[in-house]
Amino acid sequence: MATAKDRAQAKAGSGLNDDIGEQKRLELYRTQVVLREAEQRAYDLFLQNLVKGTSHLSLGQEAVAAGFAGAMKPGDLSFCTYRGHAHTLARGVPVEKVLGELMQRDNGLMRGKGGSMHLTSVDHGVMGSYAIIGAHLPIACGAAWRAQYKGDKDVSVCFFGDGTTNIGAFHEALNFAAVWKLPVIFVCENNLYMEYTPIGDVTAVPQPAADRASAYGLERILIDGNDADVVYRAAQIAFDKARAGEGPSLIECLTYRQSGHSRADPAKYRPEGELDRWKLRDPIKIYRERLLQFGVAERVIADIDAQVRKVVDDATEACKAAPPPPLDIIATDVYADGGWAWRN
Amino acid sequence: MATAKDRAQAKAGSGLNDDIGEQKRLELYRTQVVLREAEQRAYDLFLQNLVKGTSHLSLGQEAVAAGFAGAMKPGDLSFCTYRGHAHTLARGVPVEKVLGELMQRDNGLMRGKGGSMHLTSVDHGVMGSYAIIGAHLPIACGAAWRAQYKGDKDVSVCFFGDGTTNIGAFHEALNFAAVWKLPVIFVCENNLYMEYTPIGDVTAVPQPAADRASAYGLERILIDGNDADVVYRAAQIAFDKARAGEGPSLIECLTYRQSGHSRADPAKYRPEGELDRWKLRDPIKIYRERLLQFGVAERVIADIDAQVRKVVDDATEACKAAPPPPLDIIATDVYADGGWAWRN
Amino acid sequence: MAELTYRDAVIRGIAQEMSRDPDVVFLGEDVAKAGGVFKATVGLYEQFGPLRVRDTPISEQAILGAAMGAAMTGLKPIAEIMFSDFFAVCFDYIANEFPKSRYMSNGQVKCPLVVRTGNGAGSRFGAQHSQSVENWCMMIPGLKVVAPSNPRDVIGLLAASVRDPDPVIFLEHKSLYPTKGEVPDGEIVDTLGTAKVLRSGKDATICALALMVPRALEAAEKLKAKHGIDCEVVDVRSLVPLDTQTILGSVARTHRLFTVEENPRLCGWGAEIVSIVADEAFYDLDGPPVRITTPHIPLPAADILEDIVLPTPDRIAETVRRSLQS
Amino acid sequence: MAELTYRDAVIRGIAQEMSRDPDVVFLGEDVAKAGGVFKATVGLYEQFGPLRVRDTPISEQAILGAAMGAAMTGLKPIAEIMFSDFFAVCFDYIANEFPKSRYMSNGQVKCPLVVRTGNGAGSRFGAQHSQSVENWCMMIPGLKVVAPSNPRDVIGLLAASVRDPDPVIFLEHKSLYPTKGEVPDGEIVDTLGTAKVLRSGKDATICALALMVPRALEAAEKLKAKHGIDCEVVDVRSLVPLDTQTILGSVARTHRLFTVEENPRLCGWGAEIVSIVADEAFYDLDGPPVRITTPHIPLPAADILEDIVLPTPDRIAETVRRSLQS
Ligand SMILES: Cc1ncc(C[n+]2csc(CCOP(=O)(O)OP(=O)(O)O)c2C)c(N)n1
Ligand SMILES: Cc1ncc(C[n+]2csc(CCOP(=O)(O)OP(=O)(O)O)c2C)c(N)n1
Ligand SMILES: [Mg+2]
Ligand SMILES: [Mg+2]
Repeated sequence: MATAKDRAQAKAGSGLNDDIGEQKRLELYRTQVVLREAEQRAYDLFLQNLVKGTSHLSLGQEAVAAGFAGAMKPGDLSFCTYRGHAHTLARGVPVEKVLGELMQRDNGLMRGKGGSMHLTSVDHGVMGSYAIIGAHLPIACGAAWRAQYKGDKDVSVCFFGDGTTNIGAFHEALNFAAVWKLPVIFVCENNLYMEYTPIGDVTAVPQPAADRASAYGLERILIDGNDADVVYRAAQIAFDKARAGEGPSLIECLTYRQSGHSRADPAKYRPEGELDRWKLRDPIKIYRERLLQFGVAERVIADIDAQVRKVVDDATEACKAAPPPPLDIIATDVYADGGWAWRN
Repeated sequence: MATAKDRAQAKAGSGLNDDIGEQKRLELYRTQVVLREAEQRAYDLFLQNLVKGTSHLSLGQEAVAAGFAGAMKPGDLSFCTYRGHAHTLARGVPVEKVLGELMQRDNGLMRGKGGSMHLTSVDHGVMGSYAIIGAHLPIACGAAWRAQYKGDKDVSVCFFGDGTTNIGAFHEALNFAAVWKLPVIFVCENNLYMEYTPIGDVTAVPQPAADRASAYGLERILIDGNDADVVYRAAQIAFDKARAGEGPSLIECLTYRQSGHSRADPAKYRPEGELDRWKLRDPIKIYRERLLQFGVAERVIADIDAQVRKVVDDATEACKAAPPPPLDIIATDVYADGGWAWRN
Repeated sequence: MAELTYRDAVIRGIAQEMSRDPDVVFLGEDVAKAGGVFKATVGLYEQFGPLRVRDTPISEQAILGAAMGAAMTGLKPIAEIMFSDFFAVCFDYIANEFPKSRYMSNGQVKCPLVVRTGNGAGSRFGAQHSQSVENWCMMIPGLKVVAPSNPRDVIGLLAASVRDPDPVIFLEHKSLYPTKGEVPDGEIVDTLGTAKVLRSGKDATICALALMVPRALEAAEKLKAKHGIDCEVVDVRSLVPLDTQTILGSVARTHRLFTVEENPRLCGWGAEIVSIVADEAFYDLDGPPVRITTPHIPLPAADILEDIVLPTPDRIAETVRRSLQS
Repeated sequence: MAELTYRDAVIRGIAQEMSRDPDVVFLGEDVAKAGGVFKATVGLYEQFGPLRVRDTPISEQAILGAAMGAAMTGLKPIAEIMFSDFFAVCFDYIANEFPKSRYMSNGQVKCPLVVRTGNGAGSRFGAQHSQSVENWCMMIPGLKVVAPSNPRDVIGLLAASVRDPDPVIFLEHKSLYPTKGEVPDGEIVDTLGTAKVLRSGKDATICALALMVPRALEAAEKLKAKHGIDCEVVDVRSLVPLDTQTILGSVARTHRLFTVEENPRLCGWGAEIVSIVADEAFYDLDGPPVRITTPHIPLPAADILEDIVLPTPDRIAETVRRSLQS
C-alpha cells in the first residue's frame, strides 16, 4: 500500500488551483466522457454479440488517458497496450473508427486486420497498441531516439499496467531510456490487478513502478490517477523535462479498473466492497464536482454529456450499417509491396 | 563511482579480525592460488594453440569465487557464466577436468561437448555455466524453489557480471526470488566492463546491482570483491539468511578482471594505469599479506604454492596425453534415450 | 467412460499426475487462485494447495527458468505459458536452455519438464494471440513437441509428457477447449511419438494436427460422399518424436500425401513430413505431395478474415480433389 | 576492383549506406568504440560519430525495440545482435513485433530496419554461440531473410536490405568473416529475392547458403573430377523473398535436387525448398529430393566433433553420388 508520504504526494496538486483554466478543464472533462461513453457502448455491443474477439475496457481509468492526452502536442506519440481504446480515443481518433474495429467492420481503424488489441492511428500519433506485455516500452524508446536524433521536440508516451513492471522488457527499456536520456514518458496505470491476480501478490515492492524508479536513476513519482488535474499537471512536468532534453520520467498513477480484465471476466476475485469504494472516487464524478467547484454551470456539463452521447450513438449506427471488410485485404500489407510477396 | 558510504561499507569486515580461523584462511588462500594457476596455465596453453574455441578468464577476480565457495556446504548449488572456470574449480572440480574440456579432450568435464563456456559438474554442485547473458538467474531461482519445496537447506548461488544487470532476465529473476522468498544468492561481480564497454557508459545507476536492490525490496550490499575474507563474511550472512527461510540476497562485489574479456582480447580499451592500480589490490597479494599478518609462516604459503603448481602441471600433462573425444558421442544425450531419437 | 471437454481433460490430466507424484508442481500466470484464463486449471489450487500450484508475476522468463532449475534438481514442473505467442518473450529457455543442457553437460543435467500453452487460432484474438507455433519448437533439437486433438489424447499425452525424461512442449488448441469427447475412467497414459490412423482410406493420406484433425476428418467424409475419394487421415499427435513409420506406411498404401497445417506456410511441420516422404518414399508417390496451410501472413482479427485463412474442410477437400483429379 | 574480406565488406556496406542517407543509424553492444566483437564495425564510430553509431547496454530487447520505434517514425536503423543465438532473448521483436506491425495496422506502420548478426558454426564456440538460425526467421511471415556467401554480396545485399521498406534479418556467417573476395569499386546495390547460379551443370541441382556455398562448390568440383557428375550450384542468398523461379528452373534442367543446410535437420529452409519443388515440379524430378543438413543435435564445442556434424564437401559429394548412382 501507499505510504502516508505517498498519499500526501499523490494529493499534492489537486484541489482548488486555477492553473489549468476553464477551456482545458472542459476539454479534460469532455475527453473523459467520450472514453466512458464509448467504452460503455462497446460493452453493450458485446452483450448484443456485435463486438467479436476480445476487448479490454478502461472504465474507471479515464483520468489517466485524458490527463496525458490533454498535455500532448500534435507530434507527440502514444504507445498503448491491448487496453488501448481510451488512449486512442483521447488523441482524437473518431469513436466510429474504434467501434468499427471492435465490431470488425470495414470502417474500423484497421479494417478488422488488427482488432481491439491493436488500435493504431498514425495520423493521430497513436503508434500502435501492443498485446505482448512490455513489448512497447523499448519501442517507445526508439521513437524517442528518433526525436532526439532529429532535434525534434516530440515526446513518446508509453502506457502500461502494474503487472507489466515485472517483465524483462520493462527493465531494459527504463535503463536504456535513462542512459540515452530519451524524451520518453513511461506511464504505469496501477489498477491493482494483472488479469485476475492482485499485483501485490507477485511484486517485491509495494508500488511496482514508483518503487523502482531509483533503479534507473529516476525520481519516484506516484500520483492520484483518478484526478485528471493531477495527472495533467504531472504530465506537463514530464513533458517539459523531456522537451528540455533532460530524459525520461516514470510516473505511477493509482487507479482502478471498474470493469473486468477483458470482456468475459466478471471479476469475482475482487474483495467485497473494493469496487464500491473506488466508485466513490470515480474520475468522472470527481471531475464533474471539480467543474462545479470552479463555477461551470450544470447546463454546460449536461450539454457536453448530450453531445458526446450523440457522437457515440451516431458512431454506433454507422458501424452497424458498415459492411465487413472485403476478403481481398488478407493479402495486403504483409510486405510493403502490398501483397504477401515472399516468393517469385 | 562508489560513494564514501559505499567505500566504508565495502571495507567493513576487512582487517584483523580472527573470526575466520586459520584452517579456513588457508583453504581460501589455496583456492585462490588454484584458480590463478589453472587459469594462467589455460592462457599459456592457448598461446601454444592447445586451447581451442573461446575462453574467458577470471584473473584478478579469484576472491569472489573462493569466498563464496568457502562458505558453501555440499548440497549448495553454483550457477555460473561462460566466465566459469574459477567458480567450477572453487567447488573442487579437478583442474584436469577443466583443462581437458578447454583442450577439447576426452578427459574433459563434458568430453568436449560443452566447451569452456559450459562447464558443468553436477557431482560438485556446479549446475552449469550459461553463455546467454542472464539466462541462469531464473534457473537458479528454480533450483532454490526445489529446496524450498522439499524443505532442504540447500542454497543456490548465481554468479554474473555487471553487464548482466541490464538484461530482462535479471529483473524477472530478482523479483521472482523476492516474492517467493527463495533461498538463492545473486552475486554480481562488478569488474567494471562488459566485453569492452565500461559498465558506467550504459547503466543508469553507479552501482549496477547494489543500486537496484531496493527495486526488489532487498538490502543494498556492496563489498570489496578482492578481499576473500570480506567476501566470505558477506557470503556467510547471505547463506544464513537463505537457510533461515528469509529469502534472497543480491551482493555486488567490486573487482577487476586483469585479463582481456576473452582469450583474443588485448583489452586496449582500458585507461592508462587502471590495470596497474588494480594489481596493487590483487586478491592473492592481499591474501598472502593477510596470512602473514595472522602469523602464517612464509614456508607454509610457499608449500601451498608449490603443491598447487604441481597439481596444475600434472593436469596439463594428463590433458596433453589425453585423446580427443570419440566421434560416436555426437549422437548421445540429445534426448534421454541416449541417442537423438526424434523419429522412429 | 465419461464425456469430457478438452478443457476439463487438461484439468484431469494435470490432477492425475499431481496425485501420482508429489514432485509434480505447477506454475504460471493466474493459474492458481483464478483457475487460468482458459479455465483449464480450475480446482487444482484447491486440490493441491499453494505450495504445488503457484501464481507467478508476468515474467515468462522467470517462469520457464524456474521450471528448468526445479527440473534439473529433481522436481517435475509443469509450467503454463498463457498463449503460445508468448514463447517469443521466453524463447531463450525453449531454444537455448531446456534442449541443450543435457547435451552440453554430456548427460549430467536433465530437464524433465512440461510447458503447457494455449496455441492456435479461431478466437478472433488477432496476430499476437492466435499463432500456431509448433514449428518454433519442432525445429529445436532436444525438445519434444506434442499437440493433442481430443480430450482422451489430452490426458494420455499429458501424462506421457510429465513422465518423460526430456523437456516437452505441450500445445493445447484454444479452439478445442470447449469440444467434447469420450474419455475412459481411471488412469490414462499414452505414448509420445505415436501417430494414429483415425480413418482408413486407399486414395490419399492426409496428415493433420490438433484443430486440423476434425477438419481433415470432415473433409475426408465430404470427399467420400461427393467424389468417392477415400482418404486415410493420420492424426500426427506428436511432432517430436515423429512417428514416421505410420506416415510412411500410410503413404505406401495410398501413394498420395497431403498435410494440413495451421502454421503459416514456410518451414512448417508439413514441409518436414513432405521432405521425409519425398526423400524416403519417393517411388511410393504417384503425384506431388501437397501442403495445405495458412497463407504466409500474420493472422487477421476479424472473424470473416480469420475464417478464410485457416484451412477449412472445404478447402482441404477441394485441394485433395483437384490434385487427385488433375 | 579490390580484394576485401567478408568482415571488411560489412564495414564498407554499412559505411556506404550511412554515407548515402543520414537517417541510417547503427546500434548494438560494443559496436561503436570497440568496433564490434568480430571487428566487423571498426572505424564506423570514428567516421559517423557518436550520434549515429551507438553502444548499448546488454539489452537485446531494448536494442531491437528501439530499432523498431526509430524505424516506424522515419529512421533506417541497423541493429546488431552479436550472435544470432541471442535472437532467442529478443525473439518477441523478431516474431511478433517487426513482422506484424504493418499488417495489424492495415499498412499504417512501417518497419524498415535491418538486424545484422553473426550466424553459424565453425568457431568451436559450443551450442549457444554457433547456431544457424535462418529458419527461426524464415518461418515468420512479414520478415525478409538474407544470408550472403561472399564479400561482394555482403555489400550489395546489405545495401538492398537497408533500402528495403520491410524488416530484414541479415545473417553474416562468422566463419566467413576472414574469407576474401573481389569487390568492384563504387556503390554496390543488389536485389533481394534473387538466387544465383554459381556453377552450371546438368546432373543435379545443389542449393546452398552462406558457408555451405563454398562447400557445395567444392563438392561439385570433386563430383565432376572423380565421378563425372555435373552439378549446378545455386547460392540461394535470400530466403525471403525466395527466388523459386531460379530453383525450379534449375531443377527443370537437372531433374534432381539437393539442399545443403547448416541448420539442424527439422523444419529448415531445405525442407521448404524440397516441399515447393516436390509440389510444383514433381514430374521434373527423376529421383528423391535430398536434404543434407547438420544432424538434429545441439552443436558440440570440440573441433573434432564440430567438424563432423557440419556438412562437408566430402559428405555433400558422397550423398549426391550415392543418390544419383542408386
Ligand atoms: C508477455 C505476456 N504475458 C502475458 C500476457 C497475458 N496478459 C494480458 S493482460 C495481462 C495482465 C496485465 O496486467 P497489467 O500490466 O497490470 O495491465 P492491465 O491489464 O491491468 O491494464 C496479462 C498477464 C501477455 N499479453 N503478454
Ligand atoms: C544475451 C547475450 N547478449 C550478449 C552476449 C555477449 N556477451 C558475452 S559476455 C558479455 C559481457 C558480459 O559482461 P558482464 O555481465 O559484466 O560479465 P563479465 O564478462 O564482465 O564477467 C557479452 C555482451 C551474450 N553472451 N548473451
Ligand atoms: Mg493492472
Ligand atoms: Mg563485467
